[in-house]
Amino acid sequence: MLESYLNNRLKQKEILLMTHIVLGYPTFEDAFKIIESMVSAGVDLMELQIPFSEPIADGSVILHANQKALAKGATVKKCIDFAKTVAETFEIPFLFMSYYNILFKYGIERFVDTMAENGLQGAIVPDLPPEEGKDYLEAMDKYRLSPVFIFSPTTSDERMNYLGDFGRGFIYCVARKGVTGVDTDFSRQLEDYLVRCRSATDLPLALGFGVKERADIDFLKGKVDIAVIGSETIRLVDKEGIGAVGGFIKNLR
Amino acid sequence: MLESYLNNRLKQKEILLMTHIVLGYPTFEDAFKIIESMVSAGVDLMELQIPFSEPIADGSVILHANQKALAKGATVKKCIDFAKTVAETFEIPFLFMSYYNILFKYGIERFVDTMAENGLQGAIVPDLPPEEGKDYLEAMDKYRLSPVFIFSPTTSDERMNYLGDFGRGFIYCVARKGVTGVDTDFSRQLEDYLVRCRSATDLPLALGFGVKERADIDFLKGKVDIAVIGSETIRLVDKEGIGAVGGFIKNLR
Amino acid sequence: MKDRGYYKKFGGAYLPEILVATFDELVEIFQTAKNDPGFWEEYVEIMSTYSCRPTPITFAQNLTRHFGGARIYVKREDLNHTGAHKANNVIGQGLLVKRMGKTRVIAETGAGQHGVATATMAARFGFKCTIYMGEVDVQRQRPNVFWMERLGAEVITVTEGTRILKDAINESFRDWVTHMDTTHYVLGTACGPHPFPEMVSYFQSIIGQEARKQILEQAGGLPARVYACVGGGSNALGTFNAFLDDPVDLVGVEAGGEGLETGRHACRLSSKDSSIGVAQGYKTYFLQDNDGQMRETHSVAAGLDYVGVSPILAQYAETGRIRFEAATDQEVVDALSLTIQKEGLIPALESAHAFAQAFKEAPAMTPRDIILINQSGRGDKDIFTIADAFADPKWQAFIKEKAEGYHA
Amino acid sequence: MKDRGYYKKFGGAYLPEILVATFDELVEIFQTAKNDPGFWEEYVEIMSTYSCRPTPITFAQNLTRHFGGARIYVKREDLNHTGAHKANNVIGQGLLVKRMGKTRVIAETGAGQHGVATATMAARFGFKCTIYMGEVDVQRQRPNVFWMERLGAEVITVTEGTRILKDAINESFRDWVTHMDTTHYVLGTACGPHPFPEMVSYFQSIIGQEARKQILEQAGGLPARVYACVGGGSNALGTFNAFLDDPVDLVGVEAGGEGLETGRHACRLSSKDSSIGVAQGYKTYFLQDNDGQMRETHSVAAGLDYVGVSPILAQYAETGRIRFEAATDQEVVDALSLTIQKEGLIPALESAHAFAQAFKEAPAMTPRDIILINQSGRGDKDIFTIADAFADPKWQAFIKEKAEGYHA
Ligand SMILES: Cc1ncc(COP(=O)(O)O)c(C=O)c1O
Ligand SMILES: Cc1ncc(COP(=O)(O)O)c(C=O)c1O
Repeated sequence: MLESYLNNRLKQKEILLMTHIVLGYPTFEDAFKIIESMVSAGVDLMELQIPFSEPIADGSVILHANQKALAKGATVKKCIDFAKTVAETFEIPFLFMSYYNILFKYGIERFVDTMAENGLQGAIVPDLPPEEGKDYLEAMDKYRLSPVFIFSPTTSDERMNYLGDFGRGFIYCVARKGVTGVDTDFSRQLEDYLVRCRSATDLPLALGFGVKERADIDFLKGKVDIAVIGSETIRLVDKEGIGAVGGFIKNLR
Repeated sequence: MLESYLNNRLKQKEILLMTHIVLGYPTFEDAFKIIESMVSAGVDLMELQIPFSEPIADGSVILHANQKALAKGATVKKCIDFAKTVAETFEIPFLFMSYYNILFKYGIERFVDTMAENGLQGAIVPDLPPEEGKDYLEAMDKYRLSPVFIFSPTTSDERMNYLGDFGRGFIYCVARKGVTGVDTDFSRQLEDYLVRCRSATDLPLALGFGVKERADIDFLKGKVDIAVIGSETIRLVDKEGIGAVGGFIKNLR
Repeated sequence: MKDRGYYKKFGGAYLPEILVATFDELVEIFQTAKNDPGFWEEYVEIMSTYSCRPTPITFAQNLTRHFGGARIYVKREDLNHTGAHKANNVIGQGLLVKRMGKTRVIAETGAGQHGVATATMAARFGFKCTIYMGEVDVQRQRPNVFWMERLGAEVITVTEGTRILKDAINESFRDWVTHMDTTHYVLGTACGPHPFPEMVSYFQSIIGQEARKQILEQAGGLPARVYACVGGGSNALGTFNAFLDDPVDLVGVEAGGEGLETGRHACRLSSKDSSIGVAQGYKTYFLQDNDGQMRETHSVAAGLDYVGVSPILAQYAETGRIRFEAATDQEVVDALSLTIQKEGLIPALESAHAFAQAFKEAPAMTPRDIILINQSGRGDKDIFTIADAFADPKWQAFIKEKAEGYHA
Repeated sequence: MKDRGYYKKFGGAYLPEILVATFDELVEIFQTAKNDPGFWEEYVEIMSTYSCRPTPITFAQNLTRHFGGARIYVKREDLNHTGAHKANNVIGQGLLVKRMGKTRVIAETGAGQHGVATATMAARFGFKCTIYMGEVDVQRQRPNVFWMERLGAEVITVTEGTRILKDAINESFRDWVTHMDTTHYVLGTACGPHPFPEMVSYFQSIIGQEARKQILEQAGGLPARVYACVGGGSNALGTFNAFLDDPVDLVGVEAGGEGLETGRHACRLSSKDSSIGVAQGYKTYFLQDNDGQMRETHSVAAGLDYVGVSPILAQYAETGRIRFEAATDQEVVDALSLTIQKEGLIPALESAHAFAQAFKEAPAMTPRDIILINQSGRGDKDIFTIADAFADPKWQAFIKEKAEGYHA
């Protein structure tokens, strides 16, 4: 299971790297190549985002990637098939990331079943708090997949405990208010927040939103277990092409 | 006085002709020439309209003549001076026609005094009913000038009597509802109205609004004493130039 | 007509003979209605179900704080159906038209507000309707023309004279002298021959009646000053009437245009440029030359851009009961901008004259003083004028793009 | 948040974690306010002094005669300050913002009506204000953008997605998750995560409360049917709420666009083209494809051009308590035209949907039947759209001329 994989891996590395891509962006072929270079650059796990037309928690970079992927014909089926290939090809764990409607329309149990069958390890659904996620949680449990929940700086201690109870695999801590793709201030304040997160759960902690360079990751060492690179690789692909991804990831650690 | 002049003249002619011009239109010089040809064509009396910026009882032909005369610089003083020359030059009686504000701003007594001095015989002020004209009536009386009042088809018998009491010289009967310059239906209905006018007053009756050809004047013979040609000569001047006026008038009778 | 509608030396009925009978009928119908207690009730009833009377008064708390002087209240005629006090007058006259059994109404319009109001009333009462509007005003107020036409009215562009409000009035009279059997002329303001000044201010007096009661209740006392803009004078009289016997300073605000010193304005009672005269059927102060020819007037607000003024106001100007002031175009645009931002109210450019003057005076007053401003209408209709006054580049770009779409 | 705002299977609060605390606060503030009898009083007080409540109901005598069936009454939300029922909601939420001590508001807008209302409320309450508006709607409703800016609001054109209402909502959420400490998101309709559907319909229920009382008084009985247009559902719920327990047929009218068969419409509850989904924080019927991607919607009325619909309405669609119908763009323009000409009322294009459906049904009813149509707003704001719908050549000529003036 995801959590034990992460804990094992953490015995070898001070901090793990999770990256994120939007399926079908720029194309499925390119996405495959990006994953390939990420994996060979040493990424420890990956989020595969199934594009959605209304990604309210994402900032403009990922939003555009969602829209362009859809415009180019990315369907849920294509994304699932692609994920299957990816999971079969590469060793690291893959998670789906998407908005709840994608699961809901597919049929929740059917979606989770498919995930399990295709070798995915878990899912991040940013607009699904546990209160709304009974069916999802049951299915994830049944298929032994990890539902990843999110902590935010506005989350109370009490609620962190509550979320920690439902989370599996790790907790995704968002570094700050706002959407993805905006700069984060890696500061004392962030540290305090992470201390709060740490004391609320035994699960590994991932930190995302605004992580984009080695200094950020250095800052996070010892504070969280996983650094999440989200928008930054998409920005890189947009600017310098997919060839730049491998070097970028290697340089982070 | 005007009334006795008219009654004398009516002994010689079955119907008299009154024409109308706007002072300063097309120019003062042309206006003079028009008067000249009208008089020599046998017109019996004339209205000289001092242009006003708001001639609410006039239709578009006379309205435009008013506006153009003003635009070319016709002032009240120029009109009065011009009228003086005209009254000195030609034998027939001349009346001023204008809206009340022209008299009011000039000073009513002063205006009437000037009229008398310059040899004008009376005035038609279409927006001044006797109820509002106390000062005017007193001054006209004092200077022995004729205030001409108007009957309309909507005027009751009682009011005709009332107006007849104030009127001097003649009564101006408007042929129909509406403003100047529109066709009139010379019909039985008009005849009935004129019978009402006749029985309301001993003053000579003039009929205006829409008189424009010989047939109209033939119809009016025996019914009124004076036929008034208003807009039609202006229309003629606009279309064919001032040279056409003499022939037109001669042809009417 | 026995009472000829004089207010001291102002007013009267300087009528072409052809209209005398029509006015006699109108005077009689109006007097009968006025004496019939059911009539005012019927009027109030329709105003409160078809329009939104009583319109509220709003405490302008932010403007009050901003100026730190008098407490400012606003009477909200902008909330009337069709967006201005003009509704009061047209509905009132509409009821008289029904009593007279006439089937067609005509009206002049300057700002377009009165035209829209009349066309609306005509639609509602099932009358035919023709609106006369000066060419210059058609340009300034095109949206209103569009709505009048949608309402089923025929809009006739007046290209005579100065092509603004007064010329539209002249053309209306020309129509009326032809069609008075079937047609009533719904004059839009407290001007013109008797009984119009009395009649229009009678219907508009609903504003002040409500406002006086409201301000006593809500502000706990009488206002020290009441402000209203003055075009023809109907909203001013409608507001002031109820306060005439009170120790209240009444302030009528005229269109100062580009400034009194430029001569490009429309101040009849607050400038030395006017003199007494008789036109459009009544005697009052007019902006005219020494010959008695009417002059061009100027205002950013089409509804104030008029040469004459209510004879009733002329009377009060002479007695001193009402004080008259001028606000320039620039002061008005500034006052409008401030009012929008501070209170979320969008006065019509006409109404903004009243605000502008109040803003000049409020700071010198104390919080014990209450002032009441009549917001005679809303400014939505003025978008083309206001956008131009602000020279808004985005608006211009939008219009250009629209135009290109139409060229295609 | 204990009560998660479910209406049968619809509603909920599908929130990004970052907003959970904000929603907890909002739910609490709202519940406390709701339980405080003084709060509703304060709300009614401000609505009756700043806006014009109670808004009247108007008997549409000419339309009634025209159709010869049911007696038609119109609830006049168009007479609200800013011209639509949107005022009710924004003022209500504004009072909550004050209670929360926040200093900035944001809002999405489609027709622009809600944006203007929010910007107005912000000006009045002294809040900073940002409005998100899809690029397509900015094009359709430019005058409203102009007024929002004059009111001091920042208007951000949303160029993402389909560039209409739903995309403006997404952008508003993106702003909110960044600035929720200082900022309240004034959602404009009875959609979105709990407590918005409940809260917005709570404030809008003032419509039906008044209307029920008024129709009993003025028409002497309950209506047989009540019609309201349905965008997000706020004016419909606001109107229907008071009649839920009465034997009254409630009819929600959605945007039929170019016709149901063309797929170019915005019918969530009256077509088979929608299905249940979760987006923008709540569960309801959406116009979406089989993958759950939202589809493009279409309507001549920007305010109805939305993929989702109030979960409360979705519930009543399922229970059958409310009937949902569609009116096409063409039917709507025709109904608008008729209403303007017959009654002198200018409904907003949104509201005209309710009229269109009522007109289809009224002839088959009898004069003993009363019907009530909610006129949610006035159509002035729609002049560019309506002028285009009528393809008015004079308007086009005017715009071209204006544009030339700007080129110079
Ligand atoms: C909103 C508004 N206020 C004021 C006026 C001026 O008219 P009055 O002085 O008769 O109130 C107008 C005239 O069109 C108007 O539209
Ligand atoms: C006048 C008007 N009516 C109706 C609507 C639709 O919204 P709702 O369904 O929430 O009432 C809008 C939305 O902008 C509107 O402006």
